[in-house]
Amino acid sequence: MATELLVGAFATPEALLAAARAARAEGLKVRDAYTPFPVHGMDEALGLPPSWLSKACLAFALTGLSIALGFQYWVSLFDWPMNIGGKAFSASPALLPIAFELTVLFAGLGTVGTLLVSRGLLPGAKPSRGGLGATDAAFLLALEVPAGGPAALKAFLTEHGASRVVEAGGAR
Amino acid sequence: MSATASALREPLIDGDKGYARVTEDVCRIAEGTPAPSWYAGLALSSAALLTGVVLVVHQIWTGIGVWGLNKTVGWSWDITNFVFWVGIGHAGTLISAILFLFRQRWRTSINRSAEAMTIFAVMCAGIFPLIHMGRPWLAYWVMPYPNPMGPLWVNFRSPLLWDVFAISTYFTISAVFWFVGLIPDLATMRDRASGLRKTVLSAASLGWDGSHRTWQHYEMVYLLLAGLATPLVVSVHTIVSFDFATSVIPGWHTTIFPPYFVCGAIFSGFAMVLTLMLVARKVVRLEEYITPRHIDAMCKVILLTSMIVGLAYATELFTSWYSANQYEQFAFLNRIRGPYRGYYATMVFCNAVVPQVFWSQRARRSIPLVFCVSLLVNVGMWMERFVIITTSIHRDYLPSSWAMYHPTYVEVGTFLGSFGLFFTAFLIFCRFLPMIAISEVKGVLDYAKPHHGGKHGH
Amino acid sequence: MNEKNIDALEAERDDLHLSLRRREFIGALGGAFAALSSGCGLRPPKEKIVPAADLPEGAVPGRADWYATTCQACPAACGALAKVRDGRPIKLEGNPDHPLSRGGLCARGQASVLDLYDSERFRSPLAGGKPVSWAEADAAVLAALKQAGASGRAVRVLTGTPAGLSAAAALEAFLARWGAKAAVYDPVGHEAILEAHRLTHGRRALPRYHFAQAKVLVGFDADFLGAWLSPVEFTKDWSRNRAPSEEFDLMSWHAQFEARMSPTGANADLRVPLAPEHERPAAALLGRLVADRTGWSGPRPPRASVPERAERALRDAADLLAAAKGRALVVSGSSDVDTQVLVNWTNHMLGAYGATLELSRPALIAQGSRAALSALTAELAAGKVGVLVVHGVNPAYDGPDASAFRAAAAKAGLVVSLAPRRDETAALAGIVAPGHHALESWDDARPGAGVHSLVQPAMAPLFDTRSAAESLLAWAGKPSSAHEHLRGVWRRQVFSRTKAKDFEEFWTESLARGAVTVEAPGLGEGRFDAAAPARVKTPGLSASGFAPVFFHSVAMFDGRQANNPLLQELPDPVTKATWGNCASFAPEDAARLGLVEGRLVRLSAGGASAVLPAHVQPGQAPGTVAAALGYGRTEAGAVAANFPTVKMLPIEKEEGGGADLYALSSAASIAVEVLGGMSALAKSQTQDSLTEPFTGRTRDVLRETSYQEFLMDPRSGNPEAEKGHSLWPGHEYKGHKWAMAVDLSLCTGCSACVVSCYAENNVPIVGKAEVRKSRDMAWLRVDRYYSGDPESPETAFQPMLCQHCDNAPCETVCPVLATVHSSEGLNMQVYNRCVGTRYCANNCPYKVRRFNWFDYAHEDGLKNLQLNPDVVVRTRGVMEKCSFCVQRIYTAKAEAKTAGRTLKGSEVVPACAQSCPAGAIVFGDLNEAGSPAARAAEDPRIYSVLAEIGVGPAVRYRTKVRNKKV
Amino acid sequence: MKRFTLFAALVFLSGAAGAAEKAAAPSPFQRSAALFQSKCAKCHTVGRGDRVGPDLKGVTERRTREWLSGFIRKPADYLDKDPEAKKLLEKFNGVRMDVPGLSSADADGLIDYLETASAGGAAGGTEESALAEDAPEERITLPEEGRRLWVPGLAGAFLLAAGAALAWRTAGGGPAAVLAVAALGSLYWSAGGRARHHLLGDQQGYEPAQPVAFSHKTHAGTLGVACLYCHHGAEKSDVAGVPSTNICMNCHGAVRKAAGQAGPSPEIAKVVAAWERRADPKGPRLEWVRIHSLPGFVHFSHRVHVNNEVRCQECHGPVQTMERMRQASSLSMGWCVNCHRLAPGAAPTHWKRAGGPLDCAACHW
Repeated sequence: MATELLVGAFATPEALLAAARAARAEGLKVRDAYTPFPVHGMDEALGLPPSWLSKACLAFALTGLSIALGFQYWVSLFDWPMNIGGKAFSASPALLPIAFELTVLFAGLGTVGTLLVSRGLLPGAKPSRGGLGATDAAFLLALEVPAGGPAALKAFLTEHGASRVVEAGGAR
Repeated sequence: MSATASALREPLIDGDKGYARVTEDVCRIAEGTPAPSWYAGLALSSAALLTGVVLVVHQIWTGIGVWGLNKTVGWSWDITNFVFWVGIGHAGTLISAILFLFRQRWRTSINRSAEAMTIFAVMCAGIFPLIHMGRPWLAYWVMPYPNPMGPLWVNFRSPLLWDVFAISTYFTISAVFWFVGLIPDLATMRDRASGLRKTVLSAASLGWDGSHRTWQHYEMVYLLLAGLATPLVVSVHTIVSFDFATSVIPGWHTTIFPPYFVCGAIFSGFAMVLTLMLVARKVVRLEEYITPRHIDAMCKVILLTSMIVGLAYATELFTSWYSANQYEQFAFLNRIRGPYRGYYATMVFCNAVVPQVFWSQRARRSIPLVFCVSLLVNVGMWMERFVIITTSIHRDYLPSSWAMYHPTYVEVGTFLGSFGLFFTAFLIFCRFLPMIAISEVKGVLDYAKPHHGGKHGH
Repeated sequence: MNEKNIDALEAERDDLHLSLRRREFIGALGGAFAALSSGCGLRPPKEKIVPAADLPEGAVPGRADWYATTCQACPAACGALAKVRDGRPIKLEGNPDHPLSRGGLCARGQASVLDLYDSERFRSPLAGGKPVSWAEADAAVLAALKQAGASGRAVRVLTGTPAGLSAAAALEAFLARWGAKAAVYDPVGHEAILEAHRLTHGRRALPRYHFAQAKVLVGFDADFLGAWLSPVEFTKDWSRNRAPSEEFDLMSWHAQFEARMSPTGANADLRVPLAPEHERPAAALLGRLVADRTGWSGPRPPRASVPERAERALRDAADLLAAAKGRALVVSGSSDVDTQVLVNWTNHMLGAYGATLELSRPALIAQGSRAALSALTAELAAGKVGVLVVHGVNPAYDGPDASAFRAAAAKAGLVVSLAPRRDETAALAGIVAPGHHALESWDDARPGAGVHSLVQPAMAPLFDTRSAAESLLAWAGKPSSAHEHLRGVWRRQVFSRTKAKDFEEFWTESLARGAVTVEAPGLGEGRFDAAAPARVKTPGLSASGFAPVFFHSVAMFDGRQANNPLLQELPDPVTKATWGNCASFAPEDAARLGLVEGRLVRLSAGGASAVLPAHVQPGQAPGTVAAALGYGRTEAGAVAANFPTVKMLPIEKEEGGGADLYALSSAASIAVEVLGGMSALAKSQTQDSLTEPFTGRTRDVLRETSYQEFLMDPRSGNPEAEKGHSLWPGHEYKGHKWAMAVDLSLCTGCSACVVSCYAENNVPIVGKAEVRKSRDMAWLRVDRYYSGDPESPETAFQPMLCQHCDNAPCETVCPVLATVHSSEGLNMQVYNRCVGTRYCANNCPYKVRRFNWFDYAHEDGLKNLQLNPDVVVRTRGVMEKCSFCVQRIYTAKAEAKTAGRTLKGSEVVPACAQSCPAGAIVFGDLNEAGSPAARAAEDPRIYSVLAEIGVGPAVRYRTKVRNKKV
Repeated sequence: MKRFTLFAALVFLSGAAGAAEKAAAPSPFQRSAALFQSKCAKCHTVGRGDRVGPDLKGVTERRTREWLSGFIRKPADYLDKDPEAKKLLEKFNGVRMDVPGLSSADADGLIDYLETASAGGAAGGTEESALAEDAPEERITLPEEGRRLWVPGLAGAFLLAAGAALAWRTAGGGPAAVLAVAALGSLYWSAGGRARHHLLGDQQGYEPAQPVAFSHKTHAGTLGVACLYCHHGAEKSDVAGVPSTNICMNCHGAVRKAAGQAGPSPEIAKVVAAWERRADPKGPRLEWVRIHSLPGFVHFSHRVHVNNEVRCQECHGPVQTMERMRQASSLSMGWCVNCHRLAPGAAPTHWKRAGGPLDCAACHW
């Protein structure tokens, strides 16, 4: 994928949103937007499907719950049953707090871990649009250069209010 | 609630700032040379921390007998401090998570510091159960790990074990929550830094580039974490209260404890956030970010929780009277009239009476008054834990074993040391990390501006 | 041999000190296994094992042997069994075969095993304070004796009443050889009783009391359940009539008239505070009242007035006494001869002689006289004594005029002390010829006519000491080993009076049994001199100031064991104070003087004074000040001086342990001066009452009823507990189910069980400062509660130990499973698993768990030799508590398994139950049908403390029954 | 002197205690069999070959009854005077039989027993050294620190590998490598690697040099000396004990050279020196290095296990093959508990009882 990209920098989120919507309307391929904070309406502007992480979270939570309950019951009933305070070996109500905590722990860590790994957010990873101020005050839109060459695209971006247009490599 | 609301609302951030200005304002604190007051504060707090370290080493070396505990009172300052710090540690996650879920966008100015505070408070809290053990070097035995003893696991019925899981889960999730929130801001700082600082920040910011595809998942994760942390925050103090509620000791064995403890925790947590914020906004000049509106909102939360706590005190007394249980009734009479009555009176005064001044808006807007009240609430909440823990066990069932407890210098010094740790960590945090969630503040800059309010209906 | 012994023992001590391990003590008798720690690599320190060179056949390392012997902690001479493990005696227990004590052993007896390992013992003979050999010491003594003979100065022996035949024979031999005379003086004397019987029955004799026969019992200041004469024997007898069961015929009625609150008074059915000056009038009044009711025709003592309350009580008592003629007994501990004469008169009228007390076969202890000591002091002061041999007494501390004795003794040519350990009199001695500890020597005792009790060594002597009899015989020119001497004496004087045929057989049998009873020549009860009562004078009014009531306490007695930490830390049964004495005042006196507990007071009389912390004692007679003797010793050692036994905080300072009151004890009245300072008492219990402050409600912890109500309804005072609901079905105990029942009617609070538990279970001693902080480590404590009028309260004792609850709240809360329930109903505490959260202790409703706040020092290596190798020494930071003597359970199981049979629950006797002279504690297996424990569970008096919280204790109590005949 | 009387008392008392414990009277033959086990079996066998002393199978045919009875009652007389006995003494390295206190009735009973046993009437199965299994020590297992832990281990390895693959795609080589190494480690651990690593404090395999090069292989293996002959405490006491020197001297009073050697053995000389100068506090002492050492908070009772017919080798390993003693088992709690957990069906059949207590207090007092 050595496709060339053009990155346009906008001053406000509204300008970025408008440009993105226009690009999609014109059939341009929008690679991504880069913003200092999450801009509302961008998902729809970029045509992104809803995040699947909530499903991952549920899976992790269920894993945590079953590990916690399974382990506690296995220990209390099978591995080494002990008479503790005259309660039954299983003593189910007492197992709930830990089951809950481990559910939350697994869900939280698992979801965050999935986010980091799936988005490549790991120590040593290189940010892809360095130096353009997307972490400060610039709102960037990265468009794939169509077969016709970058000129028309550049014009499109400038026309929609991009203060700056930069060519970039195709990685990510 | 659209146009009308926005007309009535004040902006969340004063000074009509731009995005770049926000970046500049917040990063400046972490990038510039600290003020002399910061050094003074650090010197003071690290001295306290050092005192604590010396005393803890002394205690572990010599034996826990250097504390004032005895055969009857097996817990006092140690667990009081633990519950106190855990309570303080509630505000951060509460502000981050619950207020996030309730879309209280004013939280953005304070949530970062509040979360940091949570983490440091939970660290302080975690120290006490650790050092209160007779043999802290064997503390790892509370974890169920495979071992050559059979293997012998742990007692899943023990509230103390639930505590271990609750506190460590809470600490982990809070730290993760905090760190996830930090990633975009670390990237912001990374892009302004150079040299070693840049290297470190690059590693810490995990290659964050502001990609919207990431932002989309990020927002989902943040929402999920908030959703997870909300029951967690409630569960933590509930479980801490189980330490007492599941016991057989009159004064401990109380079903009201879970909600009572959670409200108390929010109460004391907000008070501590206020105490810190009031100092911080002055010292690092963030008055425009932490505005009287924020303070006002927090005062209202304090007022509400104070009344819940006050109600809990009354309910406790009523329950013990209504129970017709001799031991139960005596336990509460002994709190009010026994040798520790001074603590009880202080507790009621600080927690139930003093915060009533916040019915007045003038009081809520008077910074010195709010500061004093927040301090008193913290004192009162410490007293509350002391009263619950110590006065219940010092005179329990058999009069033959009744005894008095008096703290020694070691306990007092260790408590001081925990404050040292807390403030040292907090000051270092202020110095090196963005104190305010930059990306989140940027998101609410437009708040209450007509076009914004109209569009999103906040 | 001795050198080697010490080496071996010290090697063991070093080891113990280093690693606190107990397994390596193997066979100290013949050189020993000694384990040394040395070097340290990646592995744990290398341990060395040195096997015994020549282990005798039959000696098995790691197994305990039991020797029957006689306790020598006081003159009562109770039978004891010494448990010897790997060559070291580690525990003393009562000998059930002994004719007098029949199985119990008191606190002091239990503690006396630790005296063996007292580092203040003499390790060799001393001359002028320097160690010398026995040959040198003997030469010096013989030279002095010869010189005394040559210069016409006297040779004197100052001794207590010789304990037995062996001692008496050795003494006689010595006296005969040197033409010497013995001055017999007993520090704890009962001279008034001896004298009174001389006046009334013409014989200076101490009767033997048979409390078991007495159904009505009146005591005047006689602490016979505490420290008076032979408390174990008396408690055993007294308790026979105190535990009502349905088939029981008659419960005794016991009234006590006394000034201070004694353990005996605390157990009486009726207790009347009576100042000492009213004692003689009261005895006279009682005599007159009994005379009215029994038709006494002889002369009577004149009428005297007593306080109204006492008079009422005396009338009631007289009614009951007269009604129980022949089964009644009056005893008095008074040192006033006239009072004792009146008591004898009353007993005579009641037909008690020959029934409830006996002159025919009298007690033979404490026959000495103070006059002998004063005569000797005078002789010494006059410089007439060339050699003074002191044996078994310490008049420089406990004499009526110790300072005079000290001054006089300096004028003797040579003072020779036979004391086994440092004391005030040995400090005056030119030559110390140290005797053995009782557990190292051959000896015997004759506490009563016809009762002979053997003392046999349980270990080879630790130090270069020699039995006192051997020393006396050596100086008498008839050197003999104590063993041969004893056998000789027994062959002549005991064997000849038995029906046994073969001496060797008789001897081994006697050794195995520990004591022999022989037919003593009956002397008859004597004829009562009817004129005696009338010769008694009514006393004059008391002087101003406080009347002193200085007494021998259960723990400290006369102070001879003051260096014993077990006894220093033992709470007084009544005041619950440890480590030092205190001046007790009646509540009204305290209010008048503005005294609070711990306020220092100066007691003075004549030129002597003592400073003590005050204590307010409910039930004490107004106008009296009471304090225990035996404290404030100067030459007894570090423990008696109350040096800290635990590492102290830098800011804590320790104070001395108690004051010496002997100098004040003969004063008629004491001036009390309230000082400004405070010195908090180190009490193990600070709340005296089951009545709550603020509400005034009484807690249903200690159940009581009266005998009269009990006869109507055996469940009286013991309503059935409401059975709560449980979430859980509970666990079934298929094998054994260990349980205990404690009879509150029988428990006298004597605290023998407490010391027994300390000694058996290596319970740490913590010292005064720690007890003050409520950190005493007792696994078993005796709670004492007052109820009713503080002027004259009712008292009850309740031994409190781990209740081994079936639904134990402590178990649920331990995060690391350090305390869980066994399949036999034990609440197990696993020290090595404990991380020390103390949650279990907080959640214990009975507060019986004890935490090791420090590494309770086992720094005195010699004392460590007493540690029970079967019980691990707990390190700091772990919780500990009563284990139901699990080591005994498992040792019994191992015995049974080795022998291929199943264990019967009643075979296991924990240390507390073993020691209890009253038999108040029953232990056993609930699943063993018909066992005492199973039967106790069916008793209508049985109840669980705090049954309402549903923890299901395995320890249960039987309601205390008081005989409210009046 | 004092000591002697003390011992006399001790012996008497322990004897008296023993007498009291005796159960219902056994038959004379049973009594003789027991007598043989307790007094003779440590040195003699019936039909299992020579040990310290000769195999007694068929001895009643070789010698007269009178000779045997006399020898049993007064072995010293015979060993000094009787030519037959002298020959035997020479053959068995000069180890003198010394069994005090047997009456003529005892001797008769023993001879009857030997007669029956030689004829195969009394199976030698109860003999001390007979093992119900060929090599009980083979049942010694490594401590199973992670019982059944391979499942989570494998699951962990799988998850980590998946993470590594994902990281490879999204974040590059560095993070992926870290996860991959962790995955491999987990795999190794679950595939049995955990058994190859000893935890801190695990003394299994400890085999220190001893002051005397005592060979269990020679004594217990070649010579077939019964374990309980030297470690006699094991059946009577909780402590097995290191043998006292007088036990060594029972044989080494005469035996001074090792088998196959010409001159006297320097190792035996050390023992003899320690014995001969035992009264001298400065004399040489045998300082054995302790191998089996349980912490002070664990109580192990040898007598309970030995009397349950648990073989020495089941815990101590094939001692009879060890030139130098070593700790064969880990002696960890898990190791103990594994046997205690055995249900009656699963336990070795020669144990009298299976399923030891699992209560903490059974060992931790």
